[in-house]
This record gives sequence, structure tokens and C-alpha cells, in this order.
Amino acid sequence: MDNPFAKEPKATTAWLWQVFTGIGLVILLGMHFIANHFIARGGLRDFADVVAYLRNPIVLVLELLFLLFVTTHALLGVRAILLDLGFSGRAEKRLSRLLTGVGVLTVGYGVWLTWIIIH
Amino acid sequence: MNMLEVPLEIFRYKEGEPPHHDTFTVQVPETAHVIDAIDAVWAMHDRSLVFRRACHHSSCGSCSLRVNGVEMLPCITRVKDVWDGRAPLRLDPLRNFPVVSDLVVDLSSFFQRMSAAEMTITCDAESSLPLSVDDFAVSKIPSRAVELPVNLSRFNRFENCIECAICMSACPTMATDEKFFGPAALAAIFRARQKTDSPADVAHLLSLADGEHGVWRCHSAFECTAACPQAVDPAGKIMALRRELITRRFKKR
Amino acid sequence: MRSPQVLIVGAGSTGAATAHDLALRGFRVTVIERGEVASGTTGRNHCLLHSGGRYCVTDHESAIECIDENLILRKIMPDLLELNDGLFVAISESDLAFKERFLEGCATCHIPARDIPVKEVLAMEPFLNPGVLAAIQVPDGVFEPFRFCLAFLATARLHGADVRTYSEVIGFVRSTNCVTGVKVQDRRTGKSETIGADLVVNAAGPWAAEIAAKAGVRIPEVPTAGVMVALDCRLNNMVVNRLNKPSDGDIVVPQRATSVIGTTSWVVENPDLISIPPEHVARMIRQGEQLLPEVRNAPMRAKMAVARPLIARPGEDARQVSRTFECFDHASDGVNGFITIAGGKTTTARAMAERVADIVCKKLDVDTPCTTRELPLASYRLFYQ
Amino acid sequence: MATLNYSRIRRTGRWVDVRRRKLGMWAYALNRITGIGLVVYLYLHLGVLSMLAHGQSSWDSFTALARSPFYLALDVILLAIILIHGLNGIRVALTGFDIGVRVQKRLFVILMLIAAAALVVAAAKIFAV
Repeated sequence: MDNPFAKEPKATTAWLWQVFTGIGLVILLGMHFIANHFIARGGLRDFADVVAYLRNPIVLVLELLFLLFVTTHALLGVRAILLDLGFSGRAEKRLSRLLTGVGVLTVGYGVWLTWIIIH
Repeated sequence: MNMLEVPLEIFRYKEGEPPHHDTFTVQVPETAHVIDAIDAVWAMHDRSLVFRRACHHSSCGSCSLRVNGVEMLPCITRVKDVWDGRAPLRLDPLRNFPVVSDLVVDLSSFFQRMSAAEMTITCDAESSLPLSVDDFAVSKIPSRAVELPVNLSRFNRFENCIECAICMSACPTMATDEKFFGPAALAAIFRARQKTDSPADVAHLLSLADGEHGVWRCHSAFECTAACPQAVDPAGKIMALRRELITRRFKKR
Repeated sequence: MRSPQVLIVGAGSTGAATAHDLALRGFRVTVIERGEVASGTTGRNHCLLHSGGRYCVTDHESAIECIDENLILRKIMPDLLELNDGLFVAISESDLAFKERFLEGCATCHIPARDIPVKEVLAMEPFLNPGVLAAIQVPDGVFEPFRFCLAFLATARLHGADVRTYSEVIGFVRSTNCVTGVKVQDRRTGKSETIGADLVVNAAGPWAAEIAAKAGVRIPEVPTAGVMVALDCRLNNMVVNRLNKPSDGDIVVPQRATSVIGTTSWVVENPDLISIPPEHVARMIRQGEQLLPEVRNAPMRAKMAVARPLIARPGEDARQVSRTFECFDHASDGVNGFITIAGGKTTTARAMAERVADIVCKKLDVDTPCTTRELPLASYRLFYQ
Repeated sequence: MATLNYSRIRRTGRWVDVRRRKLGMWAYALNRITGIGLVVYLYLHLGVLSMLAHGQSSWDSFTALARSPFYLALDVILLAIILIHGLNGIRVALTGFDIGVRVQKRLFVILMLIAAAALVVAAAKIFAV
């Protein structure tokens, strides 16, 4: 019998990524927050501090990882909400591609910004 | 017999007319259930009122509707338990289904899902001890040592799910995603999966539950479990299916 | 030649089974039901799949019909039954005295019966009254009246029947002394229409007299109500009956997570609105306690009452009125093309339908045999798809 | 038979309607609302950070502004949203793996109490600076 509730193979992946990045964020965001807003004098770093901070390679890796995670998590969340609008199978795929594009741009922008600051 | 005078604000819809609410005041005994009040409206006030009912004891699942916005079976909901004694008791049809007329909705999408889930409604007996539907109900029965029949499984019984579609009305995901498989059907898949050991059947059932509009679409609001009048716990079953799907996914690699 | 059009009023067990039978025999069938399927007497049924044990002493004919149909239903709707058998238990000395007659009755009516030692029965049913004096096991079962009807109607639909729920009969179309159709109002839209029919079968249960009156015919029907009490827990796996002549509150039928105690009997005036007498509920609990003492502590889940369509015989107590069904061909009242079927039990609905369909065939000169004994029913879920 | 169907928009908006619903529904709606808020904030934040590319003066004038009590209050709100979303996310993840499903309500209450406690500590620290 033809099942009208046909499955999409990507579903488990999307959900698992959402959870994985979510758990990662709990850790990374905690670190980001504490490092940038609690340890830093006056709750915010001034320009020189930011530059020095980001030149630390461990910090750089963690901050970039944080950017990657937060973007993935946010856009997967946006996708889940937008799916509620009831897209057709094709529109759903197009939406996924669009959001992937937005994600790549966001991360690209972040990397570019970091590059500018360090140099 | 003490009587209550209950105002009911009932959703009305007839083809071609704008939907609205009508208010009726009926007299019912203090111990009456909501279905008795609806019955009284139909028998005494308005013969054009359309509603569903059959068994009056929560086994057919046909009378489900919303009382003050919350999904319930009026046959087991006492008027005095849901009525504040002043404001009219508001009765609306289930959400997430097209309204046929008044309190009746078109359940074809529900039964399509249940058919797709391939669960039969009979199963091996479970403990016949105060097999309770509500937690509070169990606590009222004093526990005492009872020796259960040695071979319970030779008895058979109907599944707890009565296909009342209350979970599909309560589910927020169902509200937004029409393609969502829904709590009842996913719980049914879980039950069907429990009953089989055949790898082919298991794979088939799990593939039904998998997918963008399957278990992964659930947003963990647990409204289905909260609303279920039969303690089926669809949300728990969805989570159990997820666990099995994830476990299998990582085992394969 | 087009096959004859039969219109059935009522989608309870009688109407549903009759629609199924006639559709299989090739009739064009339309079912008119004013509410949901089984929203009347059938719905608020005790759900007992009779083995015939309840009638094996008092009414052999009923008992034999029950056991025959019981076995047929096991074949045609196996998924829709809880098949745990039933017990007839003796609590008092007078019950015990009834035992021999009961076993004889079972033998006469070919109902399989097994006398179980008290110790064994208490192991099977731990909530049974520990003072039980004797217990006899018979092939009782439990069904679900709503899905029972849906399955018949879904199958009828697959064979071309048209089932219209929420449609009420508001009048009959007659030519001199013959019914030729029915005026129907769709309660969902308020719109009326006339449906032509070669024959109208009135299967409206306790409302049959009301329907017949619209065609100008009187039926000696007495709507008799019964109270049932559903508990919020299941105390028995098997149906538990009192081993004696049928009386009030002498049976506890388990189903899903509940046990249902039944029933009482009193004559009601308006089958549409029955108020449940509290003393009947109290009596159910009292009687149920004798079979399963834990009934006393169990919270109540629901209580319900519905009118049964009993046909009056002058000078008889309500419970003594015949429980086998009656079929009236109103040709004898001067109205052709109109028959009424009333009474009977859901367990034997298929047999009733078979006999009514035979009458219909005879009246409309059709010669097709009944095939409902063998054909497994379609899934009840198809009714809504 | 014509039936009454509610519009897509009306159905899509139903997840916000938590009236008379149980705790799980509140948690779900709260998680979505805070999630949307955080996405908006994420892009605002990234935009603000672009000032770093414009050199020292641009950034340091911003940090001066951001140390005003008004902005600090906004920070506390942000932190509250993050705590609610993050801690409730832990509950969603756990129950999603079939852990703690039976105690999900209690889990939510406990996590929100932790969120409240953390917020009080953090707010004290933020304003103490």
C-alpha cells in the first residue's frame, strides 16, 4: 500500500545535529559568556583586549567553533519553525538549501571579521 | 436528587453559515457527565445540534471534544468537575480537523494514520489489577497483595487507545504540520513494534516512524500525554521510538 | 434490470448488519441514521458477546442462536473481540442449586461448559468473591458495539451501500397503500431531500415506533431502560455472571481498562432523555460487590442508561418480555413496502439481519443466498476513509 | 459535504496559544519564542561586532555605551532568555533520548529554578561592575 506519510531520510540527522550543537552550545556559550563578559574588566573588552584575546589560538578555535555551532543550531531552529508553514516536498528542499546558504554566509562573515581583527 | 442549572456555550456551524456559539441552559443532576448535558440540549432545546457519541463509558472514543478549550471525553467528565458554577461551559469541536457541523469533525485523516500504523486493537492481557487510567484513580484503591493469574497472556484484551483523536487535537505540532504522523499513530506503531520480533516487520514499522514528519517532528510539548483519557502516553512512546531509531543508527555504522 | 433499492432506517447493530447482508446480496442499500453510527441502544451496550449461557435455562431458542452467532462472529470479526470466556459463579446456596439445571441447559443448547474447581477459578480471577461456591466456564466474550457496527457498515460500503449519518427521517412518501420513499433531513446542513425506495426497513430500535408512526403504523413497543456502571479499573479478565436466572446487576463485563456492571430494567417514556436513578446505580454497586468485592472500593468511571426496544406482550413484567427479535411486515397493517425489525441482541444481529434479508428477498422477488456467515469483515477504520 | 477549515495562518499560530495548557506546552512555546529572540539577537550581535572591523575608536565608543545601566538591563534579559532556552533545551534533548520522560515536568521546574538562581547571581555580578 502506498503510504501517504512517506518519510524523509534526513530527519534523524537534522534532529541529532540540533541536539548535538545544542549541547555543544551550552558549554561553548558558557565559556564565551564568562570569558567575554565576566572575566573581562567592566563586562566588555576594549579593542586592544579583543585583539589580544583572539590571537590566542585556543581561544580562536573555540570562538570559531562557537560561531559554527550557534549558526547551525539557529538555522536548524528557524527551519523547524518555517516547516510549520506547510511546504511541499520541493519547497522544503529549497528552504533547506537557502538556509544552508545563509549559514555559509554567516560563518564566512564571522571568519572574515576575525581575520580582520587579528591582523 | 440535587440538580444543577448549567449554561452551555456550544460551537455551532452549518454549511454556508458563519460559525458562532449558542448558549443554552440545561438542568442536569449533580452527578451528571458533560455528555448528559449535551444530550439535554439536544433533547430539550435544539434538535439540530449535531454531536457524536456511542458508548458513554470511554470505550468507543466518539464523543471527544473540547471543554473550555481542553480536549476531554464528555462521557467521563463530570459537569461539576469542569464547571466553575458561573460562566457558561464552553464546548468546541476538536482542533486540527475540518469541522463537519457543530461538534462533529471529519476524522478521515486520523483513521488514515491509524490504518497506516497497522496496529490491531486487541492485545495480550496486561495485569488486571486496578489497571488504572488515571494516577489519582489508582491511589484511591487500597493496595493489597493479590496473586495474579500465572499465565496472563492467555487472556486477551482491547488496546487502551480508543482512537478518540484527542491527542491529535491537543498536539501543537499537529496544529502546524498537517503531514505530521501524529501522537496516536506513532504510539500505535510503538505497540505494533512491541508485538513483533520479525526483523522485516520491525524495520518496516521503524521506517514508518522515522522521517521529517514522523517522531522527529515532535516538539516535546507532551500535550498528547497530558490530554489522553486512556493513559496511553503517546509522547513517551514517541521518545521510545526515537531512542530505538538512534540506537540502530549508530549500531549500523 | 436495476437491483431493487432498500432503505434502512437506523445504523445500530440491526441496521448495520442488515445493510451488510443486503449489500452482499446485490441490493442497492441506503442507510439513514440521525446521529453517529451506534449512537443509540447499540452504542450503550453491555458489550457482552453472549455464549448463550444467560438464556440456556430460561430460553433455549435464544441460547442456541447466541452460541451459533458467537462462533460466526469469531470468524468474521476476529480482531474486534476480547475472547476470554465467561464465568457463571455461585455465591449463594440458591445459586448452587441452579448449577445442575444450568449445566443441563448448556448441554441442551450445545454451549461448551466446564465446571471449574473453586481453587482454580480463584487463581484465574484473583478479585472474585473468595466465598464462591462453584464456577462454570462458558465461551462468553466481549466486543465493542461501535466498532462492531462500523465494521459491518464499512464492508457494506465496499459493496456499494450508501451510509448517511446525521440524517433524520422526517416523513414517508406514500402512494395509496405503499411506501415508496422517505423524506430525509441532513442535520449537518438542514437541507431535506426525498429518497425513493422499493422497500423501507425500520431498524430504529426504541425509536422504531416513532418512525413507524410517521408511516401511519402502530407498533407495540415499550422502550425499557437499563443502567450500567463502568469502573475506573479492570477487576476481571473473564466476564463474570451470577449463576442464576437473569436478574438486576448480575453481570460484570470487563473491557479495556474497565469493568462494567449491569444492568437494571425500567420502562421509560422518552428514549431520547433518560435520567439515571441514583438508586439503580447504588444497586449495581451492591450487586457487583457480591461477585467482585473490590467493586466497593473502585472509583466509578462512568454510568450510562439507554432504552432497549422491547416488544410488549400484555400482562408481562419488563424483564420477561421476549428477547428474541420481532419482525413486522406492515402489509398486514395495510402499508406495503415497509417492514420493522425490533428487539434482539447485538450478538445475534447478523442472524436477525439474515432473516430480515430473507424476508426482503421474498418480498422483492430476489433469489440470492446469504453469505454473511463466511465473509470476514473489512476494517472498521475504513468507514471514515 | 463542505467542511469548515481554518486558515493556514490561524493553524500556524496555534503553537503560541498556551491558554489552559499544561506545563510541557508552556515549555515548548517558551523555547520557540526564546529561540526566535536568540536568532534575532545573533544577527544583531554579529552586526555590532562589525564595528571591530572599523577600528579601535568605533568599538571603544560602543563599549562605553554598552556599559550604561540601560544596556546592562538588556544584558540581563538576554541572559535570562539564554538560560531558559539552554536549560529547557537540556530537557528536550534528554527526553528526546527517552531519558526522564516520566519526570519531564519536574525536570522543567528544576531546570527553570536553576535558571532563575543563575540569573540572580549573574545580574548581581553585572550590576556590581
